[in-house]
Amino acid sequence: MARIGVFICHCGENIGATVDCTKVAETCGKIPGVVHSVDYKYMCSDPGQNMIKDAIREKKLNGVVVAACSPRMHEPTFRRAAAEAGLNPFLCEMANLREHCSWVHEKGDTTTDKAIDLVRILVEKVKRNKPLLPIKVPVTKTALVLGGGIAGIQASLDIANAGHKVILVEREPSIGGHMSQLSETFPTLDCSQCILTPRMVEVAQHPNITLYTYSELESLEGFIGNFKVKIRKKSRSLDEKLCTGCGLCTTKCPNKRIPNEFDAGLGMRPAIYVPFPQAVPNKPVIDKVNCTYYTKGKCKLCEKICPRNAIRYDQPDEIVEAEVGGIVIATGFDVLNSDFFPEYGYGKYKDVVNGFQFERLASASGPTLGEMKRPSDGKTPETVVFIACAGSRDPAKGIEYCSKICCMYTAKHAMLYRHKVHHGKAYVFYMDIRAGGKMYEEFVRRAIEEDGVNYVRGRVSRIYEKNGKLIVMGADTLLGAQPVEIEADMVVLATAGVANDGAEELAQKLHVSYDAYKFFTEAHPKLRPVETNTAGIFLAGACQAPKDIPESVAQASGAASKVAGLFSQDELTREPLIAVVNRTAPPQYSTCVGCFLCQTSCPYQAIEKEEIRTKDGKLIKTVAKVNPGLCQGCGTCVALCRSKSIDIEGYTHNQVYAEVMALLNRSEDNVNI
Amino acid sequence: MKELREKARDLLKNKDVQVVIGYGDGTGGKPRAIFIRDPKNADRLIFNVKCEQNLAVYLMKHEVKKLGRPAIIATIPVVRSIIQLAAENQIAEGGVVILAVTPDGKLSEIKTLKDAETFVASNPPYTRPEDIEKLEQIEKMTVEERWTYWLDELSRCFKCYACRSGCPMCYCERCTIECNQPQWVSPASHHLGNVEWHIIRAMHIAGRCVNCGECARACPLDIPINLLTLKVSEDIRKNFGLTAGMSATLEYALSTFKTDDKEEFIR
Amino acid sequence: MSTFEPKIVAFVCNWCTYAGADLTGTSRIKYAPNVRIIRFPCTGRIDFMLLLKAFAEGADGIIVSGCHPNDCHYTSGNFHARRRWMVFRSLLDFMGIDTRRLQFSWVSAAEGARWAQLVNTTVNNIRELGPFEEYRQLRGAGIE
Amino acid sequence: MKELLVPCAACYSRLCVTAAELKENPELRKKIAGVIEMELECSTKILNIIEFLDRWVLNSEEMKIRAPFNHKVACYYGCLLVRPPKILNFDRAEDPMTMDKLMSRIGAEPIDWAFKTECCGAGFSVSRTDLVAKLSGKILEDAEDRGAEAVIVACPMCHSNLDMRRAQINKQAGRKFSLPAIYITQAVGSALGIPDKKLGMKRHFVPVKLSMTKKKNAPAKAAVPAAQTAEKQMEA
Repeated sequence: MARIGVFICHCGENIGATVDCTKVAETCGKIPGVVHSVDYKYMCSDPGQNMIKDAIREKKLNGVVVAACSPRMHEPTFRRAAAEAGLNPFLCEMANLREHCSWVHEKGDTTTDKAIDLVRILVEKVKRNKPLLPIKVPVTKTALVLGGGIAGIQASLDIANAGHKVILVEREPSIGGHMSQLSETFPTLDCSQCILTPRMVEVAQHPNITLYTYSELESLEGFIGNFKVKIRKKSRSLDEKLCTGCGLCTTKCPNKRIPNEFDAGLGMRPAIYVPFPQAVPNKPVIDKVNCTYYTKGKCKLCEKICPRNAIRYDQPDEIVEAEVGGIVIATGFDVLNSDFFPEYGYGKYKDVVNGFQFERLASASGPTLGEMKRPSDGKTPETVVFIACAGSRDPAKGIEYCSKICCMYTAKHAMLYRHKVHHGKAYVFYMDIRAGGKMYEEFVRRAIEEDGVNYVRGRVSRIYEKNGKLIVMGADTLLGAQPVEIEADMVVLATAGVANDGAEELAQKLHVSYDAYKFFTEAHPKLRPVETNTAGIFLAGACQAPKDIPESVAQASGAASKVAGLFSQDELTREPLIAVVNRTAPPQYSTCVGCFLCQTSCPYQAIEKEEIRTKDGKLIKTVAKVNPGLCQGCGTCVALCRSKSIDIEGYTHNQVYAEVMALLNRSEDNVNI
Repeated sequence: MKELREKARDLLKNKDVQVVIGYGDGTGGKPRAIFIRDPKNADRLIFNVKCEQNLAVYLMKHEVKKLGRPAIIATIPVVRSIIQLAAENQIAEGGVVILAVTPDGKLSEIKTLKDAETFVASNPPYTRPEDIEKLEQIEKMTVEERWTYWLDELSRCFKCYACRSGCPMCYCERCTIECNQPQWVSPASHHLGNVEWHIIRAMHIAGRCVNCGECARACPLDIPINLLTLKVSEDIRKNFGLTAGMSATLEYALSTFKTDDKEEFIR
Repeated sequence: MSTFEPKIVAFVCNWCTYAGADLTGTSRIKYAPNVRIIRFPCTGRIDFMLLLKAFAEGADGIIVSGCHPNDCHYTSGNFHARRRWMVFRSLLDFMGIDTRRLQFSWVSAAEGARWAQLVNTTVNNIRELGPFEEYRQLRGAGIE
Repeated sequence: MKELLVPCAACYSRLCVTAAELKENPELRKKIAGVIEMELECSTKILNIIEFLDRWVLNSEEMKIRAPFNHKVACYYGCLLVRPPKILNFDRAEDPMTMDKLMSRIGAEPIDWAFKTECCGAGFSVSRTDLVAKLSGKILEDAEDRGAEAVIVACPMCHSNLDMRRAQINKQAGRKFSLPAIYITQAVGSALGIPDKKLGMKRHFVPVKLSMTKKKNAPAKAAVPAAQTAEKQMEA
């Protein structure tokens, strides 16, 4: 038996001035099931809330309708009040008399009548409300971080230091990512390795962090707080426990002429190798494609030389399974393959290099040990041309967006070059200089004014080799597009930053969305920048868009704090307004016939198959089941289900049907509502 | 026909199937569905042009399911119904032996869904020209004319639900019609109830109907209700390029989408 | 029929159009009082039977509105709804039901003015069309 | 008429652009149709000389390479054969390769050089011959410096500039460029065994001295019938 209380709020003049609240209260008092109906100046005020609480207690109300402002404003307030008076908060509903009535209509009977209708709708709804308990989902307090670049490292350390377990997965043999390749970093020009390697070591030694290098995510199941992951540990062809990282094997490997990925192809490495001296872990890996043993079936020199007998040619990949509660994606970015500006001759001319290659040339740990020597003949380049926007902001050839970091690193490159070759000439061709950021503009000015880098505003149309020089043909748009021709010894292309390869596959494994450029998309471009649309999965660093180091680190810490927040409770509570597949008495068990046409309608893959079996395990029928952890309560499946076997709490068939009926079904007044 | 009977006999003899669903002589020269369980009775099977009932409906009935693994005499629409039912997880791979008969009387035994798909692919969907004609005729009418036309037609409906029982796609254990909490459709067969029922039916069959026309044949009052489902199927084919009963892994038109689905009425 | 004031029922999603209507309020934009809003989590939740019921129970016109494509709070509820309405609307038209009484729209949380305008135009259109008697009177009709 | 062969790069570019314009602008199409008093379909496929040779000459059965054109050549496409890329999409705008491939097929050795698509100054070939000399000079310079024996052109305008204006070019460049400019059909024809005379090799301002060197290591007698068909094909 319904005992509904109706509370009409004047909201001062806001409602009272246009709606006859007293009349509304009187009329609604007559609605069957309403046992208490009053109006008051400010329902959200303490006295107002107390009115509600008292009425709930004294009149033993089992439903409350507060007719005031928008529920998007005060629903939480009044539901809390109801709860404090011992009424299940979900038995309290709001009628929107302010935004949807008094503020948008003139004073008068029709407006008051509308107000009455709006209350009536909610009264009929609340009669059919059920007490609901918030859903509690257990949380596995272990985080999975994908990608061991600076973003992944930062996120892992922050989460680990917050006292939670972290599993860090890195595709390459060592963590460190692109940052470990950089020479110096803008705008301070401090050495990248010097600030990064301590963090790498910290990760390796942190008791809360389990590190899987040379590994990739195999599969992901489950939902926020309760993910199940499989990780593929690719075979290093060596027993990591035995290996001490002495490096003897790498010195003895006969095949030493393999382009070194870490040096962006400028240096060479053996088939069994450690990517770089400060690698974490400092254990070699055999590159099976180039290893003589794997290709020709003989050699085994490394095995013979290894003092610990750690080499294992037949070592298989290993699949590690783990349960995690939250996931941070930090898989980083890549640079656009430049061979698609044939006119720049990248790949054709040795001395046309991309940003990463220049970083290696400038780096003390690089193939030239930091001395400025050009790849072709090792001579010191007297003139170097830097080309910004080599692919970025170029719909015709490259990509439409701005890669953001190039302006800064190009300025840095030019500066580094001038610092190393004092008499050398540096030219930068640019479209615009985008140096937004703390100390950034100042940095670029320094390059121009103190280090005498020549900035030419214009694009380069062609580069060609002519008796040992690279002829760079461009235009200076600030001098009326006057043609510029520069005889350079080396050209550096600031190639566009793009999504890492495999980003798409990963996104599909994780059920997170990605944009046209394969960058992962955040849940909201402004207000939820580190979350994805999939609850419990967060973003950090350049896998979401090109970012510089400070930004990546900031976002990583942001993602980490989201994870820490998620882990701060043993169970996470969610609004219980979710879909449910009905269960009925045997022999039916459920009116669901298991057609599973609803499955594809769910944006969250929340609809699963459930087998109903007899005690002795005989299958009776297979029906749909909504996973309460995944369901976000959109109700698309509810409207789709033919047999009405799915319903959604808070917007049940009974409730919405009653709302429609309450509103109309009064054939006596077809005229003048 | 001889071939058909032998096939049925063998299947039953070798215990490949426990029952053969087919056509037999009915009253007034009209064929009716028969269920052969004893090889001796295989000769009671017949097949002729009059045999157009969609037998797939029986695959969904508990009474038939009880009998064991069935073989079914299937015209093209029946094969498509079976494929659609498989797409809706109602028929398992190998759950039924299909004795498909093409319009030119060619018999072929289909054991797997893959083969069934190839069969329908090579025997494309067919809609009776008279239905198409009628459809276009109605589309040409003015809204008012259509309204009076359908009211007149549907006024004869007395909610016997023969259309539902005849349709292989209406296998829900509880039809919306039987929901009374809330009462979505009033059970009385007044105009409103009739209109609502037939809209619901068309919407629930949408994207799943193979246009076998059984609903209309089943209707004791000859209401051309198959036109409603035909119209919906046509819309879905035109708008989303989807046809039911062609693939056992078919995407269901109303639970999938394209971000660029074209419509011109949402403003 | 000079005094005829149409009854409009609006089925809207909570995240875009409901919030949009809130904005209309906070911006104090006036519109016709004939409309009654019923709130849904998402357009994907709106059952076509509800629209029929609304007509049967006396609605002269119906507004169905949610998030613009690609803006759905649940990423794709509105896309599913769009397909459903494409089929449903065409079926009604085929059965001779005047689909001008059924106004579908996308109104975002930022489009307060658009909401007011949508309601006003719909109210005017329906006022032109007059009360939806032909459907309403089906109730109880046809029983001999 | 389904296909139109346009041996001049400038005309080719213009025609393609016009066709594209008309295709997407029905208004304009109506207007033009009115002016020329005939219907416009714009369905005609426009072929440049390279596409034509590739499709009709070197892929046809009876076309046998009888005297490989074994010379180092600089394939000069000129500025108009590949521009505007959006409309023509005939080859990579900045580094086209079709002519290079075609040349290797007739036995030549295309060099890798930088002026493939630079402008020869054709636009000024009458008004500002000094500019023509300057621009064409750069082209010849790079070609010769990289060891090309001849520049192969696919545009009569480029041809005339690089050949006819050679004296002025040499004057301006202050050096004597000896490498001839050869129109692509001449090179192909020669490879197919058509005698130089027929190919007009003798009528250049810059004498074509290639033939002698070549005929040595080429088969003694050229198969005449094939040659004839070849001519037919090209006149077609």
